[in-house]
Amino acid sequence: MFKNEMKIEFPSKSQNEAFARVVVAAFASQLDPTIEELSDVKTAVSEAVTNAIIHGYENSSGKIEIECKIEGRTLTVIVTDYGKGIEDVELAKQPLYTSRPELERSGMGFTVMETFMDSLEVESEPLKGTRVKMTKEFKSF
Amino acid sequence: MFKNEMKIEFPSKSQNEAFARVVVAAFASQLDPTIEELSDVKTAVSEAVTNAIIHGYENSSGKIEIECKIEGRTLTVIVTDYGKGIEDVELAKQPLYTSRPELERSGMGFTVMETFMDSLEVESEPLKGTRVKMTKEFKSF
Amino acid sequence: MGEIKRFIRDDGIIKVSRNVKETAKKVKHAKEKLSKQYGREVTVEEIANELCITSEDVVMSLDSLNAPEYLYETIHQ
Ligand SMILES: Nc1ncnc2c1ncn2[C@@H]1O[C@H](COP(=O)(O)OP(=O)(O)O)[C@@H](O)[C@H]1O
Ligand SMILES: Nc1ncnc2c1ncn2[C@@H]1O[C@H](COP(=O)(O)OP(=O)(O)O)[C@@H](O)[C@H]1O
Ligand SMILES: [Mg+2]
Ligand SMILES: [Mg+2]
Repeated sequence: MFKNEMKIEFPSKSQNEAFARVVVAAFASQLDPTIEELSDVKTAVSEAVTNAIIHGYENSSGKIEIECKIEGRTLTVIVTDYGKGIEDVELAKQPLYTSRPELERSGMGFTVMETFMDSLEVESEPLKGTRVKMTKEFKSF
Repeated sequence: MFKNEMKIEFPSKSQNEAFARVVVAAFASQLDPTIEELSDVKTAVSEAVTNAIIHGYENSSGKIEIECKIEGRTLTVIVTDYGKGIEDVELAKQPLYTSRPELERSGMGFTVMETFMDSLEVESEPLKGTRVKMTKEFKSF
Repeated sequence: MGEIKRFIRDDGIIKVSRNVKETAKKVKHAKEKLSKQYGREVTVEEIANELCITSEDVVMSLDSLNAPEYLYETIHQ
């Protein structure tokens, strides 16, 4: 079975969201994805990293980690921050729920991740941080 | 002063050489480089990572790390492996020197890194591993 | 959920390897055109602006034309 993995860390600066997206896309492209599949992964990573920056660290400085794994045709992406954490994960995952309506966020980040990936798991502890694990299986043509 | 940094690790698989090149290029693109500058950095990273894979780990499996830093308009790239190491670094850096002529390598890897980057430092210890540090200053237009 | 996807993206089942190579050709042409125009080397951002794509797309397309075992060539296990 085809296997590969990587782990990257970077500070929670807003310009690193675009960087994170390319890194995961470049890694996923080993699976010979379609534009559509790759765009799904980039969108999901973008939401997870943006959440770490604006909610996890509330725009202060902190470390974000992304682990990626390929096993067969399945990509796993784990985005971790050591920021403020989430009190109630089930509530946070509700479509349209946002704790910061003043930011004009849509409250759809987790919904987007769930839609564009095959699975989503969120683990979080207040003041410890948040770990978002997503998987996606790539079709072959 | 503009600052950013990142650190990535991946196993010493040959397909990760191309991946590493894209990651460093994507990071460096924050400096709004020219295509030529970017291509210089990619070539140097390619040589350092290839060395880690074929010499450091001799195609067995091991971990490769790349740290990148941007300070002002200077990019620093450090490629580390925990493989076999180099007995005599000065000798290894000589143009055309190669310990594995059977591989049809050119012996020009370190020379290429020195040429395409502004500085090169190699630290190595037999059986501990090798650390290659390169810097490059990007012009602005 | 289908609507969210359709709302956010507009591209279909095109292989990335092919698409990246097409971008790479456009990048190459833009680079030649702009460097003639400016009389100097051009930056990634200038090319991105010219082609109305992101700098990341420029970066990802860059070595797809020459490197034989490049990432975007089909890698089958
Ligand atoms: N990494 C995180 N750290 C802390 N809180 C988070 C994190 N990610 C999400 N949240 C919480 O979950 C809520 C919902 O997230 P999301 O669906 O992306 O919507 P939005 O980001 O638009 O608020 C956020 O408003 C925030 O309260
Ligand atoms: N990461 C490394 N680990 C162990 N040995 C290395 C490493 N990098 C370089 N070397 C040694 O230095 C020599 C010269 O490297 P280089 O200039 O890239 O030429 P080449 O790779 O073509 O042999 C190699 O042949 C090898 O003996
Ligand atoms: Mg969000
Ligand atoms: Mg070499």
